[in-house]
Amino acid sequence: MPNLNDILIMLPELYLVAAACLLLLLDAFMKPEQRSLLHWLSIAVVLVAIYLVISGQPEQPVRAFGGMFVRDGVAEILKTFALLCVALVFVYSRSYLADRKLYVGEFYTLMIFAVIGVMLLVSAGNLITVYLGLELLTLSSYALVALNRDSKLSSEAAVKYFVLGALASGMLLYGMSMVYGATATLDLATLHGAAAHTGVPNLLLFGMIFMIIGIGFKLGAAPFHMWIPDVYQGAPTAVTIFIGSAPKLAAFGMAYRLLEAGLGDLSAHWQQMLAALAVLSLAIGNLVAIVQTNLKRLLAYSTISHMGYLLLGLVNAGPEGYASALFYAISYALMGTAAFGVIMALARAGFECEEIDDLKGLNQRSPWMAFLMMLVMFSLAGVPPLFGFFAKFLVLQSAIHAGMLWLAIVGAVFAIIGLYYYLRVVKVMYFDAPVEGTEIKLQQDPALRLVLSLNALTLLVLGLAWGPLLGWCKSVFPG
Amino acid sequence: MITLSHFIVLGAVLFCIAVASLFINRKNVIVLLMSIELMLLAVNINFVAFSRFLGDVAGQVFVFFILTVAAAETAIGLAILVLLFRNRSTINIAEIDSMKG
Amino acid sequence: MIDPSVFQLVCFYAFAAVTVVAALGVITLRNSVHAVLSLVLTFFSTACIWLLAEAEFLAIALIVVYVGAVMVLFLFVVMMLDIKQEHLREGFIRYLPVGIVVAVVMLVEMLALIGVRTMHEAVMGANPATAAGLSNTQWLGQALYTQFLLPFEIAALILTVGVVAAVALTLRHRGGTRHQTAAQQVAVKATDRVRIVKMAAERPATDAPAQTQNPETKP
Amino acid sequence: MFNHLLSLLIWLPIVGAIPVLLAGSGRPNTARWISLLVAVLTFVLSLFLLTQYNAADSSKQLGESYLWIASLGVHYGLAVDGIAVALILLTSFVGILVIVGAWEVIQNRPHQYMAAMLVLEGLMIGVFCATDALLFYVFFEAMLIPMFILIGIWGGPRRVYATLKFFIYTFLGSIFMLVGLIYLYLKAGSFDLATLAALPLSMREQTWLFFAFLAAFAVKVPMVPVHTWLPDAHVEAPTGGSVVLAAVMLKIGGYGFLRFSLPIVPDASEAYAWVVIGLSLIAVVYIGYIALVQDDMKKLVAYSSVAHMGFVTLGIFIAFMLVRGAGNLDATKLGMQGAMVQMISHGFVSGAMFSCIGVLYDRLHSRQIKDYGGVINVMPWFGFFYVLFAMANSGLPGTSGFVGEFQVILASFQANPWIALFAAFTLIIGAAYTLWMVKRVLWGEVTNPHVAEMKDINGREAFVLIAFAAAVIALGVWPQPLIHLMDSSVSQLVQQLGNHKI
Amino acid sequence: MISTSILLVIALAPLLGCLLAGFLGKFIGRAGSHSVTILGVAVSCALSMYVLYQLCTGAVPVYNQNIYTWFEIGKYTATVGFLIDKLSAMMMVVVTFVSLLVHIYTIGYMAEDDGYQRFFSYISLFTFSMLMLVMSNNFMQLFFGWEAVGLVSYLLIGFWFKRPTAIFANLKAFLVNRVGDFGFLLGIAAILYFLGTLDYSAAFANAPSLVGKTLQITQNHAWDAATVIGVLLFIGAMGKSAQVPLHVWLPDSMEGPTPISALIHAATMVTAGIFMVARMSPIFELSEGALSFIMVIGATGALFTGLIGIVQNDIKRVVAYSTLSQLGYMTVALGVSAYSGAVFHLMTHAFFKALLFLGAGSVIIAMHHEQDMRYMGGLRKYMPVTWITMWIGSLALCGVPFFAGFYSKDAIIEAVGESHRWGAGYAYACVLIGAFVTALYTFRQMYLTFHGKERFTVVAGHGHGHDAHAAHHDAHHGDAHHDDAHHDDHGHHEPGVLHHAPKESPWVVTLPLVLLAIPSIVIGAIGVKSMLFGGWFGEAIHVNEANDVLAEVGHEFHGWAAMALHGFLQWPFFLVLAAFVIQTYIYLFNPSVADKIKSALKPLWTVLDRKYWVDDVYFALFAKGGVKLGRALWKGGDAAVIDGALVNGSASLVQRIAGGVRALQSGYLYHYAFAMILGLILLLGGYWLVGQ
Repeated sequence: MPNLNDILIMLPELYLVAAACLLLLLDAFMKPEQRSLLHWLSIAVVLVAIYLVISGQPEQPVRAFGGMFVRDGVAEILKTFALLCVALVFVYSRSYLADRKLYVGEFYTLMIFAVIGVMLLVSAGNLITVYLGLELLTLSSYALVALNRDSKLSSEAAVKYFVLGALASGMLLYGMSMVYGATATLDLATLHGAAAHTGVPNLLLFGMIFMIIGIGFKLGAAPFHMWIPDVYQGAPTAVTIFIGSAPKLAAFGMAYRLLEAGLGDLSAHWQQMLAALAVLSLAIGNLVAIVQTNLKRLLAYSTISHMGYLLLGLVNAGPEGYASALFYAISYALMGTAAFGVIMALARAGFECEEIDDLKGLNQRSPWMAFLMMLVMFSLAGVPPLFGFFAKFLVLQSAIHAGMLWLAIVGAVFAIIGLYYYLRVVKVMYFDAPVEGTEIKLQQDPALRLVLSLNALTLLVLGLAWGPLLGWCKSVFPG
Repeated sequence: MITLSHFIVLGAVLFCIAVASLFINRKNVIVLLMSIELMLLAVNINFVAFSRFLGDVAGQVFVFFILTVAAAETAIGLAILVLLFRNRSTINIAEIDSMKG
Repeated sequence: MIDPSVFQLVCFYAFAAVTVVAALGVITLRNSVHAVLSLVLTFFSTACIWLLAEAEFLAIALIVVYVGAVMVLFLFVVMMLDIKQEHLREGFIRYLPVGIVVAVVMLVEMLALIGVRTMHEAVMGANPATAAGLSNTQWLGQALYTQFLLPFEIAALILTVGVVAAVALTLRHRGGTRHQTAAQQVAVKATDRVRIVKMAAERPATDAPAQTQNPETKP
Repeated sequence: MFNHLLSLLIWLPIVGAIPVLLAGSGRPNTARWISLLVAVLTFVLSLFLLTQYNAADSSKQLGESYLWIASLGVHYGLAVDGIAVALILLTSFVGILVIVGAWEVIQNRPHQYMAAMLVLEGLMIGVFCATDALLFYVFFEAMLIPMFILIGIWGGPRRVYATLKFFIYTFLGSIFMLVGLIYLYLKAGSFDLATLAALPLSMREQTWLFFAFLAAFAVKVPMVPVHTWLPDAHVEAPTGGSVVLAAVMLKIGGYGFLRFSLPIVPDASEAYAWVVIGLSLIAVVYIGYIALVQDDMKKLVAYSSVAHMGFVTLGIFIAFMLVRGAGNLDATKLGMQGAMVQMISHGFVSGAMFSCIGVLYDRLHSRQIKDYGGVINVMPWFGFFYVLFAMANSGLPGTSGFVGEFQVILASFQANPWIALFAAFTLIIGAAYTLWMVKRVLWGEVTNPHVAEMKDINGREAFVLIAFAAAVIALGVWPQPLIHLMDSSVSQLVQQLGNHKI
Repeated sequence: MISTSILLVIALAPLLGCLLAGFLGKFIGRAGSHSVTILGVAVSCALSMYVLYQLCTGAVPVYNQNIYTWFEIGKYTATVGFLIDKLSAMMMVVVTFVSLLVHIYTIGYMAEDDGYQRFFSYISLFTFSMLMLVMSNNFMQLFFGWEAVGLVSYLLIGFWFKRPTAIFANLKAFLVNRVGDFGFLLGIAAILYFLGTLDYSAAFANAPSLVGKTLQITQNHAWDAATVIGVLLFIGAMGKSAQVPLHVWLPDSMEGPTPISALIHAATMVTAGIFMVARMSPIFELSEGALSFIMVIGATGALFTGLIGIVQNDIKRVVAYSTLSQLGYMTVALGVSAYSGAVFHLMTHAFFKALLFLGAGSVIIAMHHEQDMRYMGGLRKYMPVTWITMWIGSLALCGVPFFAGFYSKDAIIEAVGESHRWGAGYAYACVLIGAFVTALYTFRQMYLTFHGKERFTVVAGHGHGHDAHAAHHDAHHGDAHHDDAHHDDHGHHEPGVLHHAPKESPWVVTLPLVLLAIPSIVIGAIGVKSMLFGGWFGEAIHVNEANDVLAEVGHEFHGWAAMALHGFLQWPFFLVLAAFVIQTYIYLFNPSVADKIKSALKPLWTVLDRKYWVDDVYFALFAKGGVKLGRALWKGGDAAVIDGALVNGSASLVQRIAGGVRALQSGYLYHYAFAMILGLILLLGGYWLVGQ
């Protein structure tokens, strides 16, 4: 039976649930003019949650609710950064939402519900928790994508996201049912033991394949990536920024829980499959990004390629590989928030700033924003000394370490192709003259500008001092 | 004698029907939503069968949750569908392609 | 006497056939309403199969939740959207072969990999609930409220999200309708309602009434 | 403070770029003066470095090492040997000149230009100091960013094509090196260059690594056939960009060969030295002919850079034929020293040539040879410098251009007379393309009325050219101090070459 | 002991003068410029003479010291230092003396030129470079001087940089010289390879070790080391000393001002090759093959370039071809191991050829920069000093006994006659006929210039236009190097029309003529005994016993007067006499014969006039061919293959692929779902087929 200890272990999540419900109520009884209170309160709620996560970090992995919930280092890191991403999203999106009449309480509540989903997912100790956490996250995301109710693109994106997401969940569930059938358990820890000496590996592997599809979908790895470009483009940027950050961390957590915590003994089998997905993602993501003209879409394809790199870390299937993949996921989340943050900082009512050409001559109009965006682009491209480079470096290293030199070379080759489109963005900002008659006006929100600057500069700072973060990532995967 | 394979085959068949439906139906989003329900049903059949044959309660509990989630999911899905219809006056899949490439 | 196991088998085949046919109906019927009804039939027959597997609670829940709630919602939406039916199945025949090929290939792969043959050996044993001296519902309930308490709570959360999302997406404050705003009602002050107007002794100018109108108190 | 001399050298210009940027476009003069101050300080520091460096000691000196990434054992490790000191001096020297050279020439956002230059300078110094392969790689790649910006913003009409080509080309080469480095790291458990040099490797491994390194450095040097980014980059780059590119950046390729290819994969380097030697000779002859027919002055000098850098790679790689084939350590050193001197000298000469072309460009806004003619009539002082640098470019004794080529030819004759024969061909073709350009630009009657209006160099330009000229002549007349500075380091390197790894 | 300081002053004084005149020319003015440079060269000259005097008196040993180390790498060192023995001392004197006179002469010659200071700066720089070359004690410094004189030559040929012909000629001169230097540098590399040092004394001491050494050329083919070194070094000499087939630059170099032609392209620089071979005699002596090569090349040059001189109309060009021919003589002498003979001829030639050039320059001044002899004639009465001194030079050139040229030239001819080296017969024939040819063009030149009718008209009127001269040259193209009429400094409006009568040049011009005329007469008689036969050079020149043809010749030497008297009975004199008679008849008594002969021998005339088409072939082959090749490589290699196919090709390929992949993202939900399902099927199938 659950006891107080279980509740203490889950304190951050429970706290957030309570806070989310309170915010929901508050929103209902508040005047629209007082919404900024809600805004700041939401940020405060998230920040407190970060504090709770970090402060309550256990020495050893602990389990609650009969193993349904695991609180360990991996979960802590992922939660910390997922919450951080949400806080960043809140800060960035205020004026964006206000300009588009999306400044509603549901945005905040749904976002918090989504992040609770993330937290549950990455802490899952049972297939059921994995599924429920995932659904909590995705259901909230569907709604968020469709939040701009009068936008044709938003609803189109939501439909696509929803149908494909449900399909992926169906496949994941199908896989889970097979794994359950093969091992007679839903508990991941038990599963890990059972997988080792099960008599029907076929059934298990069959289930595993379906589960990989679920993971692949959540990551956005090709060929399960098709939703990403459309959703990134169609969703309001304030939502895109979220979808591009915290759920990626969740997807990593999910992959880790299912593949390592659950099916770690089958790594020889899933390594090959992930490698195939990685190659495909690298190829499709990088190639198609080249021909994009829409910035959000470009970043979407860039995400796909980045997930390919993340998979390079996962194929290692060892503690170092997981650490590098985790590191990669974090780096990507930070880069993604910064990139979309810049877009939101430049967008205003009636102007989304989502075409690449909208950035023309940015350096002449707003050198600082151009500089920040440049940092982000070079980081995404993996040019040292920016954060993104070291993330790439680590995943390449773990791929080579796993004996997949060819995979690392493929990764390297596509990094070159990828470089081109990031450089194109820099080119547009720095080398092109601004289009006459258009105007780029920065959002005047000081919090946005400050936090965005910090976010982008972090990419540089972490590029110079990425050791502690790597140390942290490594420490949570005992060898 | 009903054996496990009966259930599993049934589940597989339903699953494949649902999958096939996803790209045979090029016009109606509602059918897609229903296909997904079919897919979930296939999963549920599996779980129930495994639960029964393994003598383990977890499978059935999982089905319970799947049903619950599916209900919520359907609510959101239909809400999105309504939105789509309001915005574009169609639910024809072949017409919702403003984003591509 | 019919062997109960054979009877079960016959029943299974019968229900399975209905399930499959109804499922095919779902994806092939031209009329969306018919498709929904066909889906209802699928659920019904599946519920019966579950009864064969002695999962009574879930069988009932399937009907209550799905047929009672979800399918009604479907029907409601289908009818509300008023879709032109004739266009909705165009190209169906064209893509049918591909669909069949894909479905068959997948089915073959799945069945081959699942190892149906080995499962054929697995015979339905004693009902674990009965073995524990419980009804299926009790058996399930005990697990649900002890071992699976956390998922249960999460499911509640998901339902909440479903409600919030559905409301956020579809609720419209259409112009012209009158409704209450709780927040406004709570936050109302006396000065919002009553305004003391000092009237000049003489008759005001012609445009004065417009000036006195308070936009905030307007419904 | 001086315990961290190398760090100071690296970070002073980089950090110095911040106030320059902050000065903003509103106060361009403040930005200029700050950047000049920073550049001069850096140069002074590098002179101080020279005094601190003990040339008699062959080991790496003034080392700093801090654990950078504890969990990987990656160090922030800096140390210099004679070769590095020489190149650092070159870098900081050129650093001042490009700032001065750009003074009023760059009117469009000068603060950004200056800042990019300073950052670039710091990063380049970092490359020469790094003793950790990862740190090296970081500096090596990071350099691309400011250069990318420099060419892209302040470049010519096709700047975007050129700068993208430059960036992607270089990145293409180096990413394979990264893969190679990671492989080495996994084998050795460290990125420390000395550890990697001591790591035994099979021939197969060495071969792969050799080509990975070759890919990176051949692009940077650049060697035929991966040189085509250079003419484009040079043509489109602003004068300062061209100067830095030619004077310092290309050297990093040669430096990389010394630090990576030779010590880490000596056996493969020996086995495939013929590839590099062959490409170097092709660079001399083939590129010489191509340079001959260029219509654009910058392109011509760019191609001539490729040809001259051929001597660097040649000097480095004949080492194997000499040290292992003939067992002639001194000849090996001669070739190696020749390569080093050639690097430094080419830094001065090409920098000077590009500065000269910049002077012309600023007046006429054309780099086409045909637009000029008879420039000497209106710009006699400029003509003096132009001829001087042209002569240095064609390797006239008494100028720095001669020393390295002379040594490399002498050494390569010892390896194989045929190599020397092809290398010496530069004497003819080098003079042909350079002086033909001089003829068409400088001599003759003024035919273009715009040329007739050109003013002779002003004080600022004179400063830059005089500084280059002084360096070119000083090095040409008395190269021994430079050679002495690098001598023990080169000896050390040559000693290492003899050690087989298999 | 020769003082190092003196040597440094000798070398650096001209350099100082050069720097002052060059950089401060504006401040110190014209007079200041020529004063400092002349002072510098004068100091240099005086000290050189002092050094030579010291050496001659035997008061001091040979000086061989390093000044500073240029580089030191392991056992290889390159230094800057001086080796002063009689050979180099003699060269120093010749160089500084001629240079000094040229400096003085220039005051008059360049009086009206804008580039006055620049000119002085250049010639001083030249003096410095040449001194560095001759004083060097090692190969590196030799190469430095070698190239430095080339640089100055380049600058001076192109001194009038507005003239297309001049800037064509200077580029050509530099490049042809570079071809020679190419060989020379390889020769130095070979020396370092075989002898392990760049130092003269060490290399020469070690030279015998070359015997038997070979250089592997191909797998199973090897060349004799000494021959390889010898030939390579001599290729350098061929460039600098304008030997066939690298002679083409020298006639064109006449584009430079006349003082330069005298100093650089007659007296000193072009003889650097001769000096170098003589200096390297210990090495050359080891290779019969190399010496034969040298001899044949020299002999060919001696005869065939002389022939061209016969048909030239430009007064300077005649002298230029004569120089080529005389350089051929010196080279032949080298080829037969008569190094002292070569050096002796070098010295005498320096005086009389400088005299001839300066005299020609004097004529050119008088003719207002008309150089075409067809518009001259009868000038002797206008400019007697020039006339007489030119005759002295001419007679010396022809080798008329008692004149300086006789002693050196006759010795060479005799030495060749004595030689038994392979090809010596051919060489002997060449030099003998060459003597006749020399006389032919020399007398033709003298008659056309100073004797016969005046073929110019004097039209008094407006002064000659300095500024308009350029227009005339615009029609010239870069390759107009075989243009008949070459013009010095200033152009003119119409050929043969002067604006005022010619008159004798000022004293600054005539003084050098006189000062040069004296040694042109006496230096042969003074030097012949010691320099040719007396072993005056001592250790500086090394000749193997077996090769010592001069010693053979020396057996019949009984003093300078006897030699001269004996000379009147020799074939060379008869040939000169014959030429004298022929030319006197043609040009003094029956000028129309010249044209008749010309038309009668039209093909031969054409061959000579076109200079055997060597220039045309070179230009087509190397200049145009090089440009064509370069363009082909550029467009075909860099632009088409590397950039076009590989770089941009792969970029556009990626773009195309990207466009294709992009089409997969059709926007249709069922395609998206299909992709997922396809992925599932492939994963399942892949596992089914492979995984199990």
